[in-house]
Amino acid sequence: MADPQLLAEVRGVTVRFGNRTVLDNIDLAVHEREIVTLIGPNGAGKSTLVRIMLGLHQPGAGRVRRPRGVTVGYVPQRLNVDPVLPLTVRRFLSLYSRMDRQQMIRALGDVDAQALLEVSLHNLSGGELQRVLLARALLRQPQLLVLDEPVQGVDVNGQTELYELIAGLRDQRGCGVLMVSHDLHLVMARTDRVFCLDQQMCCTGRPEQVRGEPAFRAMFRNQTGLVPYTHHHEDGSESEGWCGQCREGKNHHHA
Amino acid sequence: MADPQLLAEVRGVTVRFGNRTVLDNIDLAVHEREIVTLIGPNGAGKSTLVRIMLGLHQPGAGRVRRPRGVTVGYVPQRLNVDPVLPLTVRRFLSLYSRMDRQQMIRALGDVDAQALLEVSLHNLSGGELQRVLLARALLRQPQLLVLDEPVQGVDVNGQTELYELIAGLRDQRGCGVLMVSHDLHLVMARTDRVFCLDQQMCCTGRPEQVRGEPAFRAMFRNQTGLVPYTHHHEDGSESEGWCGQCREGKNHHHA
Amino acid sequence: MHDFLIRALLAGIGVALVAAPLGTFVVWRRMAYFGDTLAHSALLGVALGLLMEVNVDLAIIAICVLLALLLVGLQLRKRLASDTLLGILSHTALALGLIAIALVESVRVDLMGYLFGDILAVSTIDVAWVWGGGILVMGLLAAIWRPLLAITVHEELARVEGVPVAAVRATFMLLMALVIAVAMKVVGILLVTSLLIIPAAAARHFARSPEQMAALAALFGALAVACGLYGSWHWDLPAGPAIVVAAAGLFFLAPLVPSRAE
Amino acid sequence: MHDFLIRALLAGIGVALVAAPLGTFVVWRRMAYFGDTLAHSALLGVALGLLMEVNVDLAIIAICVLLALLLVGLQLRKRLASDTLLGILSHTALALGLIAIALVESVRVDLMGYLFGDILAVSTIDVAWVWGGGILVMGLLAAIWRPLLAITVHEELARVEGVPVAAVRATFMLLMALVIAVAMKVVGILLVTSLLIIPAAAARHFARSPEQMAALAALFGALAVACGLYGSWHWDLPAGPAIVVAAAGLFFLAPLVPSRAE
Amino acid sequence: EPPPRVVVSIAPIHSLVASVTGDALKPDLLMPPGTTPHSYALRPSEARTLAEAELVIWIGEHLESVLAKPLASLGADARQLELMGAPGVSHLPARRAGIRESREKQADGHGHGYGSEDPHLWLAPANARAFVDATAAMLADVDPERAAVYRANAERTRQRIDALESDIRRRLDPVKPLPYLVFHDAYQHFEHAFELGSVGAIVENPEHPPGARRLATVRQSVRERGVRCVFSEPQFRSSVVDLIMEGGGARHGVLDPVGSELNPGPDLWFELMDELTESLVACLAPSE
Ligand SMILES: Nc1ncnc2c1ncn2[C@@H]1O[C@H](COP(=O)(O)OP(=O)(O)OP(=O)(O)O)[C@@H](O)[C@H]1O
Ligand SMILES: Nc1ncnc2c1ncn2[C@@H]1O[C@H](COP(=O)(O)OP(=O)(O)OP(=O)(O)O)[C@@H](O)[C@H]1O
Ligand SMILES: [Mg+2]
Ligand SMILES: [Mg+2]
Ligand SMILES: [Zn+2]
Repeated sequence: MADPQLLAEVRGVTVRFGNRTVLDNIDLAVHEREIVTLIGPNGAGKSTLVRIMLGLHQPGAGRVRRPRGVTVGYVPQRLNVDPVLPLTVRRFLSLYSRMDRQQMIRALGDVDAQALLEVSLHNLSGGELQRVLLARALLRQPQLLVLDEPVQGVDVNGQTELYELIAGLRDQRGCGVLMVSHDLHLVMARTDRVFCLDQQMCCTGRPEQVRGEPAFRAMFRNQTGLVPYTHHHEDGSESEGWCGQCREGKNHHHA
Repeated sequence: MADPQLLAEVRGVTVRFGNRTVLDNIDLAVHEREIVTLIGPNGAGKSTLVRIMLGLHQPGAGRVRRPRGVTVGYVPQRLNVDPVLPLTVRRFLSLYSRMDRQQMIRALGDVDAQALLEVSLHNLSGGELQRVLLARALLRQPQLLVLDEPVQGVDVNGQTELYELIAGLRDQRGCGVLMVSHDLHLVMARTDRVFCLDQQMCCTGRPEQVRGEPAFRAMFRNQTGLVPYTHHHEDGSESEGWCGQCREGKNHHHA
Repeated sequence: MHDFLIRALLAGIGVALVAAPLGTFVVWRRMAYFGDTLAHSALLGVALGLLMEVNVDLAIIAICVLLALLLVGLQLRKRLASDTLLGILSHTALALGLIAIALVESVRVDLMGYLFGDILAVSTIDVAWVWGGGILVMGLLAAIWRPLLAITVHEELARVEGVPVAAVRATFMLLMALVIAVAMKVVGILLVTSLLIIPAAAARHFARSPEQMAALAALFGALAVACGLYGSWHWDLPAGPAIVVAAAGLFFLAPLVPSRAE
Repeated sequence: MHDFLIRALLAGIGVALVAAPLGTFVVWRRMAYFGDTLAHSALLGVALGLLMEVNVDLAIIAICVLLALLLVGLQLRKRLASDTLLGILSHTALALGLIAIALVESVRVDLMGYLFGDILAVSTIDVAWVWGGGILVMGLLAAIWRPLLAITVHEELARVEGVPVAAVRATFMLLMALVIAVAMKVVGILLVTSLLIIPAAAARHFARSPEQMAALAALFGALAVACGLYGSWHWDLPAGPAIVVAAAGLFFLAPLVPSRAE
Repeated sequence: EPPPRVVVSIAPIHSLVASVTGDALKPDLLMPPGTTPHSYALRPSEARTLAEAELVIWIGEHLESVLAKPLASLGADARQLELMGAPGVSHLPARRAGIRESREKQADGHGHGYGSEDPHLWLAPANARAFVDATAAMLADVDPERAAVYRANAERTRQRIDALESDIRRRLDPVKPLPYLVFHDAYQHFEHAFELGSVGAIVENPEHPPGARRLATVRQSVRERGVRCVFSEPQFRSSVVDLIMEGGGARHGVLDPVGSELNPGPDLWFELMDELTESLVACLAPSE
C-alpha cells in the first residue's frame, strides 16, 4: 500500500494574542484514513489550531500546508445564523454545492435527524443544529473532516452514535478526521492518534499510550476513573508516542 | 422546618409550533434547596420549557407562576454577544447590577476562570465563555438558578467541578436549581429530582427510581452502561416517582 | 392609457424585478442605506466632475464604484456594523461634496436633479436600458447567487468550502453600485432604494427560503408599482412617492396575513 | 476670535458631548440611520404642520416621536434588522411628505435648512439650549445607562434579571428622537448624525469597555469640532462639512495607532 | 383650429408668455410658485400637460435642471423655446459670493459658457423684452393663424415693460448709491439694469452653507461700508442673515426673486418687479 496521503499539516506554528502565547511551536499532520483527536483544557488553543489548519487564521510563525484540491467538511465550535435570512435545513444543506434530495435525506438519516429536512434553521434546538451541521459536513463527501466539538449539546444516545458514524466514515470512505473533543470516554476508543494540547503539545501517541502518561492523568484526573478502558495496562512498547512537559494539576489560564 | 418556598411553577403547559406539539400538558415546580434536572433527547422541548418558566416565551395553554421578588440567575443554552460592543469579562459580570471587584474575582475563581477578568468577552474560547456565564449567574446570589446545559464545551475536569459547585451552592445558600443536562453520569448523583421529558413528561422521580424505569432505559440505552451507579438496584419503594408512556427506542423528531 | 404611463409601468416593473433579488441581499447584509450613501456621494461626484472637467455622470459612477470598494475594505474590520460604516461613508462623502462645491468657482449644482429622477418622465430608451441592463444584472447575479448566499449565511464555512469570498463580495458590491448609479438617473434614488428594501422586507414574512423571498419580493415590487401608478393617476399624486407608499402599504399589511413560515 | 466662532465652538462641543454617549448606543444598536430617518420625516412634519395649521416645529417633533415609537413596535419583529426598518420608515415618511406637499398648495419648505443647518449661525440662546438640554439628556441617559446596556448586550438575560425592557427601550428612542429633532434645528442633521456615529466608531478601535468608548467618543467629537472649525476659518470652508471631514479623518487614522483593545 | 397648447416652466416667464398670448390661449405653468426642486416630482396631470404640449418655453437646463429630463422625454414632440439662447438676451457671468471691493463694471458676458452664467435672467427688463419678442416670434411660427394677435400683444407688453422700467428707475433713483447686501446673488441682472449699490452676497447657492472666514469678512464689511440693508429670501432660513446683521446697524428686508407668494398670471412679472423695487426702497430709505 502506498503512503497515506497527507491532508493537512502545520509545522512549528506559534500564535500570540497580545503578549500571551496561545500556541507554541506546534506540529500536527492529518492523513487519509486516520482519526486525530485534539484534547486539552479550555483555552488550550484547540480551536485556534483547527482554524489555523483550515486557513481561517494566520499564525504568527510557522507553516501551514494543505495540498490543493482536498475537499474539507467543517463543523465549527459555534455557529450563528442571522435570522433575517429565511433558511430551511434543506436549503442550508445545499447552500453552496447543489445536493440531491435523496442524498440530503440520507445524510440527515445518518445523524438521526431525517425529520428536520423542511424545518427552519432558526428554530432548531441546540442538539438538532449540531446534528444538521454534521450532516452538512458529511454531505460534501469530504476527504478531510474537521470537527470542533461535534457532539456538543447532542443527547446521550446521539453522542455514541455520532462517534460511531465518524469512525465508520473513516473506514468506508477513507477520509481523514481532525476532531476536538472533551468526551474522553467516547473518543478514545475510536481514535488513531491523540494530541493532548495545552499551549504546547503535551502528549501525543496512540490512545493506550497517552492514557498511561502521568501528564495526561494529571490533566484529566477527575475523569480517568470514568473511562471504562482505563484498566487496560499500557504496553509501553514501540511507536511514536511521547509526552512533553505538561504543566501539572489544575487548568491554568493565562499563566 | 417550614415548607420549602416555591420558586417557579408551570401547570398544564402546552406549546405548539405550527401544528406540531412540542410540550404537552407539562407540570413542573422548583422549590428552594432542590436540584431539578430535565433530561431528554434533542428536540424534546427542554429549552422551551425552561424559557417558559422564565417568562421568555408564552405557552399556548397552561399557567406559569413565579412568586414576585425571586432573583433568578440564568445560563442560556446559546449566547451570542455582538462584537460591535467592547466588553471585558469584568464589565460583563457587572453589567446590570453593580458588582464588587472582590466578589467578581471570587465568582470567577469558583468556576476556575479567575485569570479571565480583564479579557474581552469576544475572545473567549467556548469553554471559557461557558464558565463566565456560570460565574455571572452565581454572582447575583440568585434564589433560583436556571441552567440550560451549563457545562457545554467545558473540559472534563471542569465538568465535574462545576457540577460539584452547583450542588454545593444548593447546600450552602439554599437556592433552587433547574438544570438541563445530557451528562447523565455526572448529573444523576447530585440531583434531587429528575424529569425525563420528551414532549410529555415520561418519567419523574428521584434519580435511583427513574434509572430503573424501562422507559428511561430505552431512552438512554447506550449510556446506562457508562453510569457507574447503574448497578444499584431500584428499591421500587415509596415516593412520588412515576413513568408515563414514553415512546420507545430511538430519538423521534417531529413524529 | 397614456403612453407615458405605459412607459412608467414598464420601467417601474423592470426596476422592481431587478431590485427584488438584489434587495433581498441588501436586507440580509444590512445594507439598507447603501443606496442613500451612493446618492449622497453623487454630490461629490458632480463637484469632482466639474473640477476635473470630465463627464459628470461618469464621475458619479466612478465615485459610486470607489465607495463600494472602500466599503468592502472597511467591512474587514469586524468590530463595526455595516450600517455604521455606510453612515460614515455617506456623511463624509456629502461633506466633501459640499466643501468641493464651495471651492469650485461659482458652480450652481442642483444636487436634487440627480437624486429625484422621475418615473413619469422616462423615455423609451430608458425603458430599453432598464430591461436590457436588468437582464444583464440578473444574469450576473444568478452566476454569483450561490456563493454570495453562502458567504451571507456564514463566511467562514463558505471560505472553508472554497468560496472565493473577497471576489464574490466585491462583485456584488460593484453590481449594486452600478445598478443604483444608473437607476438613480432613470427613476430617482427614492424609488430605487424603496424598491430594493420594502418589497424584500414584506416578503420576509412569508418566505421559507432565500429564493422564495426573492421571488415574492419581485411580485410585491411589481404590485407596488402597478398600484402606485394607479393611485398616482387616480388622485393625481406624484408617481414615485405613490409607488413607495403602495410598497409600504404591502409591508405593513403583510403581517396580518397568516404565514406558514416561522 | 470672532464671537460667532466662539458660539459655534461652544454649541459644537456641547452637541459632541451629548452625541458621544448616545452615539455609542446608536453604533451598537445599528441605528446609524436613525437621524436621517427623522430628517426625512421632517418634510412630512412640515407638510402636516401646514395642513393642520399647527406650529411646524412642533409638528416635526411630533412626527419624530411617532416614528421612534413605531420603530420600537416594529423591532419586535425579530426577522428584520434595524437598518431595514429604518430604511422603510424613512422612505415612506419622505414619500408621504412629498405627496402631502403636492397636495398643499404652495408650501415653501427649506428642507436643506434642516439637512445642513449652520453651526456658524447659532445664537447665544441656541448655545444655552444645547448645554441646558444636553445636561438634561445626559442625566436621563445616565439614569438608564445600565439597563440600556444590559438589553443591548443580551435582551433575554436582561429580561430575566428584571430589566424593564420595553420601558427602557422606549425611553431611549424618545430621548434620541428629541435630541435629533432639536439639534436638527440648531446645527443641522448632517452634523448631528455625523457627531453621533463617527466619533463613536473611531473610539471602538481603542475602547475596552462601553464607558471608555463613550468617553473617547466625546473626546474625539470635541476634537473634531475644534479642528473642523479651525479648518473652516483657515481655508474658509463651510463649517459643518469641515467638522464632519475632521471627524472622518480621526476615524480613518485611528487604526494606524496601535491599540491594547482586541 | 384650436390654439396650440403651450407650457411654461416657471412663474415669471409664464407671466410674460401669458401676457403675449392674451386671450388667444392660456399657457400652462409647470412649476407653480413656491415649488422647490427638492420636492418636485411630476404628477400625472403635469406629465400629461407636457406630453400634450406643442410648445414648451423655459429658460434652460441651467436654471430649471429638474425639467431637463421630463422635457427631453415627455416633451419630445413639442417645439421648445429655450429663452437663454434667445436673441437680444444679455448674459452675465455668475459672481462669487462675498463682498465686492467696489462697484465693478460688469462686462456683458457674451462668450461665457453656460456653466458659469447667472440664470436669473428675467430680472432685467431688457431681457424680459427679448423674451417677449422671442415668444411672439415662436408663437407666430407655431400658430400662424393668430400671429397678428401675438404680435400686437407683444407690442403692448413691451410698452408695459418700458413703462414699468422707467417707473422703477425713478423710484430707485434716490437709493441708487446706498450699499446693501443680499442673501444669495440672484439680483445681478436687476442691479445691472438699475445701477444699484449691492456690495455682495452671503452665499452662492442658498442651499450650501458659507465658510467661517467669509462670514467674518462679510460681517465686518457690513459695519465698515455702512451697509443699510441685508435682504433674505422668503423660502430660506435667515439665521445666517441675523448673524451678519448682528450689531451692524443694518436693517433687514426680504426680497423674492421668483414671486413665490404671487398668483400666477400675466401680471405676476410686473408685480414681482414692483415688489422688488418696493422692498428695496422701503428698506434702504424708509419714509419713517
Ligand atoms: N482573537 C483573540 N484575541 C485574543 N485572545 C484570543 C482570541 N481568540 C482566542 N483567544 C484566547 O486564546 C485561547 C485559546 O482559545 P481557543 O478557542 O483556541 O481555546 P480552545 O482550546 O478551543 O478552548 P475550548 O475548549 O474552551 O473551546 C483562549 O484563552 C482565548 O481566550
Ligand atoms: N420558534 C420555534 N418555531 C418552531 N419550532 C421551534 C421553535 N423553537 C423550537 N422549536 C422546535 O421545538 C423543539 C424543542 O426545542 P427545544 O429547544 O426546546 O429542544 P431541547 O429539548 O432543548 O433540545 P436540545 O437538547 O437539542 O437543546 C425542537 O424540535 C425545535 O425544532
Ligand atoms: Mg474551542
Ligand atoms: Mg435545549
Ligand atoms: Zn437663485
